[in-house]
Amino acid sequence: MAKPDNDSLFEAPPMAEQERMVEAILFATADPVSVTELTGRMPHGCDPAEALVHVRKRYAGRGVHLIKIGDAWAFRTAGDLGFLMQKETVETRKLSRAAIETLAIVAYHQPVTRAEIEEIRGVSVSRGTVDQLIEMEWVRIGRRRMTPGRPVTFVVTQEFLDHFGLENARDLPGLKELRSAGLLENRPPPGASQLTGPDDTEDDDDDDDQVEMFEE
Amino acid sequence: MAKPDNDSLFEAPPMAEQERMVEAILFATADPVSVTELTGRMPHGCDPAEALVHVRKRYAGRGVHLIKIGDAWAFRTAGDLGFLMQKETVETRKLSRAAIETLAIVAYHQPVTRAEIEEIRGVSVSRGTVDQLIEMEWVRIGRRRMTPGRPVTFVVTQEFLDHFGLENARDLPGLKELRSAGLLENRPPPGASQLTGPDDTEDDDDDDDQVEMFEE
Amino acid sequence: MTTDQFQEDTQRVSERVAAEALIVDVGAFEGPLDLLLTLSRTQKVDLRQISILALAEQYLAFVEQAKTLRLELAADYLVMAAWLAFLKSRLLLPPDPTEEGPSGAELAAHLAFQLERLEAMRNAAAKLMARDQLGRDFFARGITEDVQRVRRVTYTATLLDLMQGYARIRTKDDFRPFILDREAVMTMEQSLARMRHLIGFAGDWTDIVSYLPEGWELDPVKRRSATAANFAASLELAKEGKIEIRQGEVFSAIQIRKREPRDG
Repeated sequence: MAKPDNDSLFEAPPMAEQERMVEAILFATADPVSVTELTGRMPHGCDPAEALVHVRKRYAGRGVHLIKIGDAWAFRTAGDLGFLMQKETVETRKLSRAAIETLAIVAYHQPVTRAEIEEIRGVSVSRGTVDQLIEMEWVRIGRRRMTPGRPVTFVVTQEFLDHFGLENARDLPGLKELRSAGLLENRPPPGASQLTGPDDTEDDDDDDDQVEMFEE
Repeated sequence: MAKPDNDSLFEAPPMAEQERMVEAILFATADPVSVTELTGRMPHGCDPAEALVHVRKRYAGRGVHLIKIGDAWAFRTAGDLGFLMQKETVETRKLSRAAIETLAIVAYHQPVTRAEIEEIRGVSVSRGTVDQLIEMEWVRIGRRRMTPGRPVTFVVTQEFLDHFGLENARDLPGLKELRSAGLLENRPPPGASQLTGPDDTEDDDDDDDQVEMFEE
Repeated sequence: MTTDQFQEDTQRVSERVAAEALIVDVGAFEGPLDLLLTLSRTQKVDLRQISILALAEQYLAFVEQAKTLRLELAADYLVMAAWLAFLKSRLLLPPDPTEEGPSGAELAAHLAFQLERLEAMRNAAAKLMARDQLGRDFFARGITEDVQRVRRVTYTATLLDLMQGYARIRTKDDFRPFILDREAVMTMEQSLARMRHLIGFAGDWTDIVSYLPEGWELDPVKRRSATAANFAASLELAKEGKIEIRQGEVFSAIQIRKREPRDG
């Protein structure tokens, strides 16, 4: 975005040229590139956000698409052409049922605490499960919940969005329906909570340990 | 196009579709891909050689080009955009003591020759120090001094004045003001006696001469 | 054996097999809620219409059966059994107005909500995993180029740094422990300034020795310095085209004279 106070000696390159630059930068990397980084790498006065719009249009329907992931952009092959790429297919680590379920809960309920995940699944979450998701860079630690014990929360990452071809977490399949059905609510059990009662203090300790582990 | 001896049950996909396939394969593979390999990967009856011609045309003049390497094909960043493949990180550092002193002398005594700077500082000025100040655009070369050898002089620049918020170099506080502002250290810096060795032969009279010389 | 009896038997057998399969597989359940969700499927109704009472009975029967088979159940399954037994009594007995806490219906509704939510998450997880996935269905760039990291250093200084730097130099002068006397030294600049001034007065060839400042010719040290300075200054003036220099023979006197401007 050419700022009005930009007293650069040079005019920003024409938009067609900026499109070429965006193409080149995004073609050169496998990782999504944020608009901020594009701005930083392109000559002064460029407007990558606008160039991206043009490039996206240009690649619509092609074998390679421009897709948005969070606030970053990347070229990805069209989903219908995956059959051509047997050779490139990377075998992702087989996730356990517990891990898949935990991942879904983090994605749909984020930010979510360990205690909340356990409440939804009705079973204690083994440390390994969350660790595995964090190691895969699909889940990361979010802000602490401002409730007693200040437990850490978990959120999904940009890598998660990238992996599942989601522009942002609001695009999760069926999210709206789940929300309107009240199924994403964290409804406390009526009266005393027999299910989560005695575990509560343990959870807090657990969470603290974990944060220390990550914040080293 | 579908070869006549092709007895496939299916028609080859339309050329536009074949282009998409070539695009996707060349985008996703880690190495350049030969026509033979493309033929092997694409559905029966496809003509990758023709698709490549179309794709090459499509990308002509874009930010990425389709290029031939040996008998294989690959997308590559357009040569003129190579400069985008660097990420600049800016680090701010404090100017070295030698550079600050040299700069101060230029500011207070401009126009000043290298020999004069050395005389005032009492140590020889490394070429790098002055070069650094010139590169920073705080110091520039002024007129040649009309003395034997016609040495170049150094003066401060408008950028220098802007950086330090000065209207002109005469606004710099004088020695008396510096002293009354407590900016004059009362003790010589350690090692100063070594620095003021046999080279340091000028006295106050000399300095006065020099000033007269500059103010002509 | 009648056909009816036979059918009854096979039914019992299949039921028993199913129940045992459930028990043998107990390790595969992700806790009591998961088991409840599996049991609830046998009711073959929407989770919203499920009979929690029937479900509680199913669960308790399952736990009983596990006990007869001497299978050890994890503690949380037993905790759930105890809770469901309590829930069952609440649901069956008329509510006691003196009793505090949530009613049986409220507890049952919450359990139903939990089951529905867990199932919803299961379905969501399945939908998520069914999406096109990077590296499986769609692909990132295969040939990546290294982005060169260029570190640019900008230097900065404040006016205070500048003034302190200057002050440091000048203070150093003030405290200089020893000042060499330069009385006996004449610099070329000094000589040049003098000669530039004097040259105009000399009409004809003059020995450069005559340009020595007054008194300098007496002191050998001063004379040597001044002569050298004068000579260098003469060469400089000759280079500028202001004077001409000549020397008759080796070691003879060097003479200079003002050069007349040609076009003057």
